[in-house]
Amino acid sequence: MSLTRRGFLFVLGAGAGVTFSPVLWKLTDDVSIWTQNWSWIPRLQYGALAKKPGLSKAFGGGAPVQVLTVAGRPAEALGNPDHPLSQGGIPAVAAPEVQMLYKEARVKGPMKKVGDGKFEPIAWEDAEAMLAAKLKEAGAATAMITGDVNGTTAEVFSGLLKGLGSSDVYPMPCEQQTAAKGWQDVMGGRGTPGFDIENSDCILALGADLLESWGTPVRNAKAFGRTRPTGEKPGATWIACAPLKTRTVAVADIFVAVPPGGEATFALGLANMLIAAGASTGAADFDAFKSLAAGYTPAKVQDLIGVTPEALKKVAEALRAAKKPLVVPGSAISQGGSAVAFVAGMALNLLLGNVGKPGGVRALPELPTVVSGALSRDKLLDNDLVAWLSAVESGKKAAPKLLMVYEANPRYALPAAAKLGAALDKAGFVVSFSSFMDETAAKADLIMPNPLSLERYDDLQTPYGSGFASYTLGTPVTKPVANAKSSADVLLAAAQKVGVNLGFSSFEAVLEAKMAAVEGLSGFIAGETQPWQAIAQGSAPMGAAVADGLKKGKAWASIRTVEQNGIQTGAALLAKAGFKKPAADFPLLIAPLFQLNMGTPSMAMPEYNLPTLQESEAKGAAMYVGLNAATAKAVGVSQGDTVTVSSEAGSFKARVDIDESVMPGVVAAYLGFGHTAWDKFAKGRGDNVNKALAIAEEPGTGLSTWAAVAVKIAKG
Amino acid sequence: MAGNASHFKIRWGMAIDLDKCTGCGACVVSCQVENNNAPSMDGDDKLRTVNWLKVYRLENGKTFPDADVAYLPRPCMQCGNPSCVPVCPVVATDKNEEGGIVSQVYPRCIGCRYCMAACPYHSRVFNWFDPVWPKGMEKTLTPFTSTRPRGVVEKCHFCHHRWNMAKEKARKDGLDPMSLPEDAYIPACAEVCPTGALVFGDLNNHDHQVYKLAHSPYARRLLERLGGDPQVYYVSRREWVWKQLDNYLPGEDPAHGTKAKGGAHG
Amino acid sequence: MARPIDYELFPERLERGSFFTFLMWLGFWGVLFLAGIYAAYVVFAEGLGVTGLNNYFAFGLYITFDLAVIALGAGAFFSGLLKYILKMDDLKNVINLTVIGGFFCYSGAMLILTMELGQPLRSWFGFWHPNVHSMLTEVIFCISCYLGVLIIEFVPNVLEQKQLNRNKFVHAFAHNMHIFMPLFAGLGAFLSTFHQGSLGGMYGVMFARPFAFREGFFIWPWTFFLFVLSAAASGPCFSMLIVKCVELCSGRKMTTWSIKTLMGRISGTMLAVYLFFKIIDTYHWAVNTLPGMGLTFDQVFWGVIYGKWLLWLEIVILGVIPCIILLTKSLRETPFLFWAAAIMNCLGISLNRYSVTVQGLAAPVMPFDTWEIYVPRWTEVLPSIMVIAYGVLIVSLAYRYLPVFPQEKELNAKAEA
Amino acid sequence: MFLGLLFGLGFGWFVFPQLLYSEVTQPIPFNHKVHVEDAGMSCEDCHRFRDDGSYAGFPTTEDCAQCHAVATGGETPGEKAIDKFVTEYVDTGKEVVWQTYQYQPDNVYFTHSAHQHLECAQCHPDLGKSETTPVLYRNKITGYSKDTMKMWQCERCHAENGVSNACHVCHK
Repeated sequence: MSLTRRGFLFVLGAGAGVTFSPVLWKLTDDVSIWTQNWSWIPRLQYGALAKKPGLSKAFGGGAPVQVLTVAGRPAEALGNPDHPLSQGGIPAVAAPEVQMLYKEARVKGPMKKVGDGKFEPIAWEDAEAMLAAKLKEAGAATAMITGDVNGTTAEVFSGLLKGLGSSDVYPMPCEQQTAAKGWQDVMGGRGTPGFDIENSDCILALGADLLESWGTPVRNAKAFGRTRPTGEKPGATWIACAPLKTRTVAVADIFVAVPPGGEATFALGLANMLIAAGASTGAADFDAFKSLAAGYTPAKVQDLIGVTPEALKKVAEALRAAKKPLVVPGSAISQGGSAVAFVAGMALNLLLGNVGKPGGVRALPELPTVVSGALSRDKLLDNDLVAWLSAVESGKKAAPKLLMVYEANPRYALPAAAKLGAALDKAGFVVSFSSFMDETAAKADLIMPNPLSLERYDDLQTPYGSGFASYTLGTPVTKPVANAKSSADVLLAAAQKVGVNLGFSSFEAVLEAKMAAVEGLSGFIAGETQPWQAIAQGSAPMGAAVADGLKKGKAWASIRTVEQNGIQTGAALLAKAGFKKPAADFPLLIAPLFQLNMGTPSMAMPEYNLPTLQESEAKGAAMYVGLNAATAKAVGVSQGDTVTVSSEAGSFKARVDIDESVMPGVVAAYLGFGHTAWDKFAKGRGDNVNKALAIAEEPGTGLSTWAAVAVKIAKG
Repeated sequence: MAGNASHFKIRWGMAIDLDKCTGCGACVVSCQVENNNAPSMDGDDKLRTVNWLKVYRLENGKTFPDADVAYLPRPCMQCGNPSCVPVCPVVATDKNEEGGIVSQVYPRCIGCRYCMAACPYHSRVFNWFDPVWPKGMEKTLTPFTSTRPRGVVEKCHFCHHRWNMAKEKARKDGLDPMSLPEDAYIPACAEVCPTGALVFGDLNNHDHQVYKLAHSPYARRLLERLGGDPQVYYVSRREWVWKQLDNYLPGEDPAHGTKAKGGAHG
Repeated sequence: MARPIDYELFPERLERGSFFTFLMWLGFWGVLFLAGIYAAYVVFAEGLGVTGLNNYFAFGLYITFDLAVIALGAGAFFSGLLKYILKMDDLKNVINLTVIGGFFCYSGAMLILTMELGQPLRSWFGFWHPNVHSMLTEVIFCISCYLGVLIIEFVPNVLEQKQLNRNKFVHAFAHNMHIFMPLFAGLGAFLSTFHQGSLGGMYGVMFARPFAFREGFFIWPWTFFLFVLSAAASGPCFSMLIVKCVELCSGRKMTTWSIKTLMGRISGTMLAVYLFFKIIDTYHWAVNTLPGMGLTFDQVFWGVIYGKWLLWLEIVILGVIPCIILLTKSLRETPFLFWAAAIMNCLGISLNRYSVTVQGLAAPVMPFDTWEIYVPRWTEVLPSIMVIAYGVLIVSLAYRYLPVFPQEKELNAKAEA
Repeated sequence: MFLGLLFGLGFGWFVFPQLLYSEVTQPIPFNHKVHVEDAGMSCEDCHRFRDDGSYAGFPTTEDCAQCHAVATGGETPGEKAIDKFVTEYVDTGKEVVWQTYQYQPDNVYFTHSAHQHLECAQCHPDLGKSETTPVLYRNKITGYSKDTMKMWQCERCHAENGVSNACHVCHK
């Protein structure tokens, strides 16, 4: 007992002693400090900060960036202030570009398929040998799909295929194809139409989601921002016609609700008013155009597409009152657009007399090709991937024995996915150069991952929509963090193996040649003078150290335009135009939306973009389609209902969001959801709208379009 | 109640042009990247997201064709009379006399979330779980904002590290760090905005654009009549947008009437 | 009848049920208690993301439950106040029980509070880095100190345990502590008044939350005083409900009906005072405070889940009606009505705590913001049950082994004879 | 009981601190004296401000390699240290993880540029003339150095000098 007692007292004393020592207090403090620096939460890394120029190709129009590096390690993509296509701005899809280096879906190294959906890593050597063997074997039956028409990489691809005796090199569907078809083939124009938005004082976006995803959206947005100093009187009138209040419309001064496919009708209605007010053009077919337009009386326009005569008049007046009005025709989703609508819009530009003038349409020259045997960009754009795949699917054309896919995800991003997917299934051997495990890579036979745009040499030639020609070099900001190899280099090496001489052994050398070629043209490094300023002044600074400027991430720009000779209004084609109201079996028109925060045809929505989603757009597994209350009532659905939207081509599921900004008879749907590959962040969110985009061959041009797709909507 | 911050030498503030914001989301993404917010599966759930800047879609409530929409980016309002600061039991957050930014010390925060309850803007968010970056992505962390563990509140602080960096640069260049040129310090969101809808500067500096915008007849503040004295101004020429910025009784007119404090000081 | 094996531990000359039954009883509640401990472990290990709380509902079931038990636990301070300070000597018959009730309510609330914190290991910052402007600081200080007081008040009762009390030192110590009880009762009353008030003040000061905000007197919003009054109104009733539960479970009488109705009358009086001010406050808020913020009374209610019926239920059904019953002699003397009123009173005050917490946060302030619905998850429900189980365990043990009820022997003498 | 008290006090004041801290040495023994006196270098040659006004703290491997690019092959402790640096860091392109006695965690923002008017040794150990580097005592729980300045020290000096103690002045 006494021992216990003594022990007890000892413990009591020890307790008192410890209490009067720092132990408890120090531990309490240290434990709380421990919670402030938990070892399982990453620490920051420090070092000298620097900004390195980079070129993001997360988006087709390209996004010149400056990458913030910490001790040489890239940390953050910001806009490139000097670059005329960025001016410090950045699109939402490119903002997490640095983080995408480590995206979970990244393909870590070359892989070959060993079973359905199963891959096995292989060495680059083996992969390259396999590719060379397949190229030899396939020869002229080789085909290639590229998602990048603005890079010189396309020259490498078309040069190689030509050497193999194949002409099957296809761009993913893009706005520029519609423009080239309309401008060059129909109107007899030369060069690529560019739009000098910066210098215009009245811009009519005819279907194009100008400030979000059309052409050069950041440049467009910057031009928009400049014309309206906050809190002051706007310096330009922005008019937008679309089937709903898109992001562009949300800030436009005048909104005209025009149903998908109604743009040409609307444009001809405007032409009617402008001609009545005395507008004219020297085009050879003006008389035909005039008599065509005479038929599009305000009453008829209202009858066809529901635009009131007052709305029409308001727009016509705004265009007439402007000193430098500009019409920008385009597809809301920057692909599958109607050439007829494009021509109708451009005819308005002819009537407004702005072609070749500051603030108007400027026909831009192409940059010279450097790879021997390569197709020019215009020629490349002539190749209609959707038409070709449709023919392959129906057996009218032979399936390729070897199909290579670069910076593209045709399994996901093509319209009528079921039908075109079947065509892709027919390809003998599919090589994907994708950096990510996208839907196409997941079904490919061989994946040879390309480095991301911040890890590789690349370039950007005048993206479509820009009002000036430009060239931007993309230099790597970091070494590839995955075992990736530049696809252009891989194919240049493969070309040598199969005996095709492209004149270069590395893509860097191709770009050196390109820069040399650009240096030979009249142009300047943009920065102190921006191209639109030069256009307004009518004179550009003399070219200085071009290559040096390009390597510093600046843009070479040129204000040169292509002389036009005998441009026409395209009246003959327009005569075939006519807005067709949807029939009873598919009573609604779908208005697909392309918003850059939701990803692009080649890039699934980055995880960092999830917080940019509105609850009316998508949340969790659900994706919403927008209808106004009257339309919803007519088709018997209400807020939150799960519905199936279907067309002739296929269907997708979504939930209903009552959005009163959507015009009657239209259902708005966002592209970018419904991924089945990639990673947990992209997978299982919503459904793929592309599945329901039915393809139509446009009368008069033969172009594949999906600009006015009729759908029906049903619960469940 | 309002205006106790007006005597600060510098009062950083923002003017957001709602007639220019297209809701593209670039600001939201750049904010997270700059400030080391981990990507999360809950990112699209406003109830659980941990990002600081949210873009709201405003609707005027009318039916087609009169329906109108606008987008409203909501950073922290950096209130002059913040509702969140006095409630913090452990002084983990304060209204800084230097610059007027409502900033926070994450390691001091005990995670009681009283500040979140007090803030009507939902500017404050909570780390419901530990942040997890996909493997390797932690190598892209910036050195600007410490990583936060689960259980603490965080909020927009106008990228104040950029101010610190601008001050360092000024000292190096022999300039006055408390009198910076207008564009020497702007937050990431304002920097990357494609339309330039976000204008940043010192509300007390008559030469700064933001000062002029705050005094524009088109400027309003969000929930101004609650007396928080926000340092973020919203500029719009649309009257229905003004109506969305504060609560009005039937018959009250946002064009006149209750607009008491906006631009009255400075 | 065979004596239970723990007979020697029983309070002097009192009968208790079989030890086995008692163990089963403890086991049942022990399991519930442990389930709550498991939930606490999950919350601490994973983070508060496993609860139903979110950015809109920064506070939820945890805080609602805390506020409710703290209000109900107020029986301790209020009875102490009446007995020791205002010398209502009759209350000596239930004072031990009110102290035990207060003790388990407050210590249980502390358990939940640590879970509610995102960083419990930093909870001491509340003392080390206090923000004197925050009502929550006051709450942290007063609750902690008051829990200390409650422990001090509870200790003599524990020391009176038959076996312990044999020790001379313990006996003397316990006796001496009794002498100081009025001092602690006063201190407790002061502390408790303050933190009950501060808990209300926490909500009232949120000037950017129209549903919760109240104008006030000096630095205290009216909710400060309303919370004090409502706690005083519900505490005695809750104490009586515990007594009733003990009686029902043990089948023995613990105190006289007159003591119970006395407590009921005290509750009813306080409830009347509370409701008088609460109704004025609600009216003033609806017609002056809210419109000043540009809102109407209608706008701060929504749908069924946040409908006005909650307010009417709280004030009329669970407020005015029990108040009338408790203050009307004939109604009060009807046991069924008396107990119904006691339950309604407690429910009404708990509902008040729920509304001010959950609905206060649900009511959107930005015109374009939305109402959201809060659904607590198991990680919040289990710890709440844990506190109830904890309370049952404490009361059961106290009842079995401590001399809690001075009248028990006398009241049950006849039955035993 | 008294024995127990002594024991408790002894443990708390003497044993506990030894358990709490681990001893860390610099990855390369560094001799400041040689660099300053023999090589005639100034402190700022290595511990300098960058052009953007930020403080570089320790020199990079590249900086050191300007003088120490090749191994000496010598046998003196100094030469061995140099060779360790060259073979392990210069040749492999790695950065030396120098240990900071005044270590501060990520959540602290400290700018040397605003504290230039103070003497370095007011906060840092004065190593300019020493031939060795002291042992760093690292707290096993927090990872902080024993010399890590506490918040109250920063705050007190700021308060005394009329400098803001706003959160963002020192925290990020």
